Amino acid sequence: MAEAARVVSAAGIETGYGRVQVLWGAGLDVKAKESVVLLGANGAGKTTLLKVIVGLMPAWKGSVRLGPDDVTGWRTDKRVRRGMAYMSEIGVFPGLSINENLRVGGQFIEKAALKRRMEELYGYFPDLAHRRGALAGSLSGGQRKMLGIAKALASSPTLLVMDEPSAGLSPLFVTQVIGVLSRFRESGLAMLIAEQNVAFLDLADRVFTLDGGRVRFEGSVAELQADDSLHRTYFGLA
Amino acid sequence: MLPAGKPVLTGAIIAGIVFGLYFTLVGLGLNLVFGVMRIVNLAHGDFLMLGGMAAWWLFTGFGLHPLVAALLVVVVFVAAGLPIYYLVVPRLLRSRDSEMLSLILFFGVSQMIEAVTTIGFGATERSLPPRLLGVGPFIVLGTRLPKAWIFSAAVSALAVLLVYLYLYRTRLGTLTRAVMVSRDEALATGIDVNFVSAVAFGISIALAGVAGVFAPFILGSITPNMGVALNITAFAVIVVGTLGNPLGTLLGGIIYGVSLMLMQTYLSSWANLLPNLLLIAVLLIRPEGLLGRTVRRA
Amino acid sequence: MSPEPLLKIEGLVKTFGGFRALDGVSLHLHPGEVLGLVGPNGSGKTTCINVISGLYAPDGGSVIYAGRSIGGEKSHRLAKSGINRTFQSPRPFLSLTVRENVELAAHYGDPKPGFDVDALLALLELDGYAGRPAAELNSAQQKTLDLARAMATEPRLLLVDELAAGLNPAELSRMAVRLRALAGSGMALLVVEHLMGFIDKVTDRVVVMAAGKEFFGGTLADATRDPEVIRVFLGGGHHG
Amino acid sequence: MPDIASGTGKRPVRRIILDAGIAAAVVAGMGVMRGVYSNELMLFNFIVFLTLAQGLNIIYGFTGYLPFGYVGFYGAGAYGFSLAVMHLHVPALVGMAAAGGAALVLAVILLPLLRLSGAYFAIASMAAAQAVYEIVANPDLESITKGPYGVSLSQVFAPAASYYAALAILAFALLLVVWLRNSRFGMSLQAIRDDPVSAAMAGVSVVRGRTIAWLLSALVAGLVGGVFAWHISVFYPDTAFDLSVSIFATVFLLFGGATTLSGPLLGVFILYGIYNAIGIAVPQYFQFTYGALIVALVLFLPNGLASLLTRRGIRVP
Repeated sequence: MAEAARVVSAAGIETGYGRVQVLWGAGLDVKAKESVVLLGANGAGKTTLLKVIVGLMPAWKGSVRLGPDDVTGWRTDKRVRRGMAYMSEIGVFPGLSINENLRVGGQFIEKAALKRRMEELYGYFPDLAHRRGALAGSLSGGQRKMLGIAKALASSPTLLVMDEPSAGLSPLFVTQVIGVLSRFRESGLAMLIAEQNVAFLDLADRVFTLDGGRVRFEGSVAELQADDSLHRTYFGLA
Repeated sequence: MLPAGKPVLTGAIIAGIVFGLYFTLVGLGLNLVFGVMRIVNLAHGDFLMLGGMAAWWLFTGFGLHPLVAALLVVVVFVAAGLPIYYLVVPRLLRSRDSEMLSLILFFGVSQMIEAVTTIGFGATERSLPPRLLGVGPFIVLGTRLPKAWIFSAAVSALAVLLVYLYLYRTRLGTLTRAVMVSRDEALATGIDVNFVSAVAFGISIALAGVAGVFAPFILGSITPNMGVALNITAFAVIVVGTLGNPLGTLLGGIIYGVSLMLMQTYLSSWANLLPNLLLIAVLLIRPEGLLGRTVRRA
Repeated sequence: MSPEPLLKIEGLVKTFGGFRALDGVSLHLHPGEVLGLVGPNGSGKTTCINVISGLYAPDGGSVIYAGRSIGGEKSHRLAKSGINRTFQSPRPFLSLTVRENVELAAHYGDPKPGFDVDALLALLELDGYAGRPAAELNSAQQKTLDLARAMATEPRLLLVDELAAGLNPAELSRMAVRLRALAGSGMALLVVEHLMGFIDKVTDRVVVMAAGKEFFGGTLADATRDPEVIRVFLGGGHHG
Repeated sequence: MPDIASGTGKRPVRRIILDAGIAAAVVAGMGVMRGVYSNELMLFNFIVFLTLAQGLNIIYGFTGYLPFGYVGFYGAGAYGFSLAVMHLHVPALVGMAAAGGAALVLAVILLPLLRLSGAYFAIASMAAAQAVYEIVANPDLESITKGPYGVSLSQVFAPAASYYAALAILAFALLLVVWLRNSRFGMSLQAIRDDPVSAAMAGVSVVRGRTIAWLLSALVAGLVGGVFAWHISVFYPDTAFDLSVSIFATVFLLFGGATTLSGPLLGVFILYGIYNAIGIAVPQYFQFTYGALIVALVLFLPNGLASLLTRRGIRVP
């Protein structure tokens, strides 16, 4: 009982596109209230692994468990109903308003509860609250990312899966995104964040690194930094 | 059928707008399907023809008024659209170039519909008495128009309004627009994209069916092989009005209706060229339509 | 300064519907030199390569190659005059065999007569797949084939877009050796890359880009010490 | 290194011989059949579709553009031939040149369509064919085209000569496809189809390649249309611009497998063979079957019969 329950776990995942295999037995897990960063370079297979976990790509081999359920063959919408939310690299519907984006994100919630949830989220994101009727496409990159987070959280998930929240953001906004996410982390939300930006390690209880479609490292941030070759690979310019 | 009296030009424009409303209905469903699924239903004109055949059959066989026929057609066509969607579209969308392949596939569907209808109803022209939709002319700004035209235009306007309300005022409509914005993001958000699309597909062919019910009054008559020409017309309407934007169809429909009436007034023997030339011209000159979106190769 | 650069870009501007993807980029490159182009996602690196290789016409500024202005010239002409590139996600001709992929470029891309396609395939370790359709290659091999296709036109200027992404360490170091060897033969290389280790191994100097502009030019070592560069990459000095 | 040698050495020569052999056998077979089998019109129609399917193969198989309005070139050829014969009183062979010329002119006018991506190109080409039909069949032009009332060319009627002319056109179309399948130019077209950007970086002129394929494809259809007018000698615009000509050619091509030489041939022999064997008392049954066939092909076998073999790594001639 010492170990917290696993919110999600993926084991032995193999998959790919057409004949080209991308993942070669990759796996990871996230425990309750834990935030996990999946670190890897462009093309390492991070997005693919996330897609298998959220049900957007089939696994050729391996399994995905969500809480007590084996969800390997499940569609994404069913997984979302079970408390998983996914924020893709794009993260929003640019042609819908801010309000509509949140409503779509919280589509499975009962009407009154969604309304409460949206007000709660607008409290976290005052910038968005001021412009509820504006099209998401008219927002700046940083605001879009905030909306993406809010949209994913609209369904009140227990686990938030994010694909490169730093993508396309200037450093200032990266800091802001990390700040927002750390507030949700404190509130007990479990998170799985795929990133190549090491700044996100600030959020990490645990780190996995992915390279060539395989997990190379699992451990704490301190352990990662202690490993010379990994440090050279992931701490960019150093 | 030329509007009599008063300045001929005004008459042509007014009749064109009335016609344009009808042609909006002709293209509306096609555009909805394109917007949601990025596929071209090249059997759209044939579903329209089926709606017309149904109206003719229900009237001559059972004496049903076209308005009743329209309601029946909506129910039956939506019900038929869902299984058709699930049978072909999900598999189609998994292929590499689904837009192109959809065109070929629905071309096949179009041929099947045309063949079955010809076998069942024969190849002869069918028409319905215009008096069904009101006797005597209706006068707009001094232009006399058949009541059946006004009636058809009013039903079309109602259909456009209902589609608008569906898309902007219902939960499923919001999800539908989400899928239109980005199918991938919709999947990632956990929207049941297949269900949303199937409903859109059903609505689309129901719209075609309703347009078909009124086709005998607007186009004069219906035949099993009218689908091909109607497909080109419907495609011209939505290309002019902007692909993938159902409400842009209204703009395309009006422009098409007015140009058609002007052609019929001043150059009547060449009026059949219009949809073809309009389609080609818009694709080449402003392929994104009047409101946006690019269809050219890189 | 050394003799005339092979490639000289000044004030290059490219906009997409109001968005300035390139906002006045300037850089130059000499034969035998490897220049790294680095910067965060969306800073305009790939757009820069796309303009130089003729995929997009520039909206402003100049691209001078071998003493003549080439801005807006078609890709196939540029390929014949010695500019070629690889793609971030490889783009081989999937229905042709590996050998046909390269042979085509060797034929249409104007290399010297007697160009040995098989020797090139052997050099890049693709000879074992020569008769197989390119669709059967894995992504690392497709990247190599992309490089082979580019090399078959015997370019004087090679633009390399994120070659390292998706390669394992062993493949990476082989690629690095290959690119250095190309520079050694006098080819000029412009390398867009995220992986700093690869940039470190391959390039002579780097240009750092952000928001469509270049704002640092020099060696990688100097770049890593530049506070401005660190700010851009690490967003305020996390884990410097 | 046997692997490399096999990709470069003698194989291509053997491939060309095999391809050319198939082409020659088909042409010779259709020539011999005329002396053996009495239904000349049916044989002639076979030649027409064998040729059209290969003409469509040139543009669809090698560049990926599928013109639904391919029949437009066929109709243009038929009327090019007819107008030259009716108004200029030229001999049939000169009329054939006019047929090819008419199709080429139309193809040049329609060149801008190649800027459109696949689906829009297909529809636009269909609209173009319809537009040409509307012009030709317009009663206002009766003095020139005979409008909807059709043309009669009894002065050049020559069933034997026109049959062999059709055979020559078939040979020409087959040779074009054999050439494309075995030449660098054909390879460059396939490269453009796979990835136009990459093809340009390989030094291939994308615009030039597509244009040549488009013109050749139109030329073949135009010549077939011309020889159809010559052989049949009495016809209406509805026949010359009948969309089912496009449909048949498309189905035969897709069924057999584009880009191959034998695929479209098989498609015609099998499907058009069945069509003729069962009889055409109720053509709708075929229309239905072909429609269903198109649906099934797109869903289950988008690359045709040939792909059953190519999937297993076997090269189909």
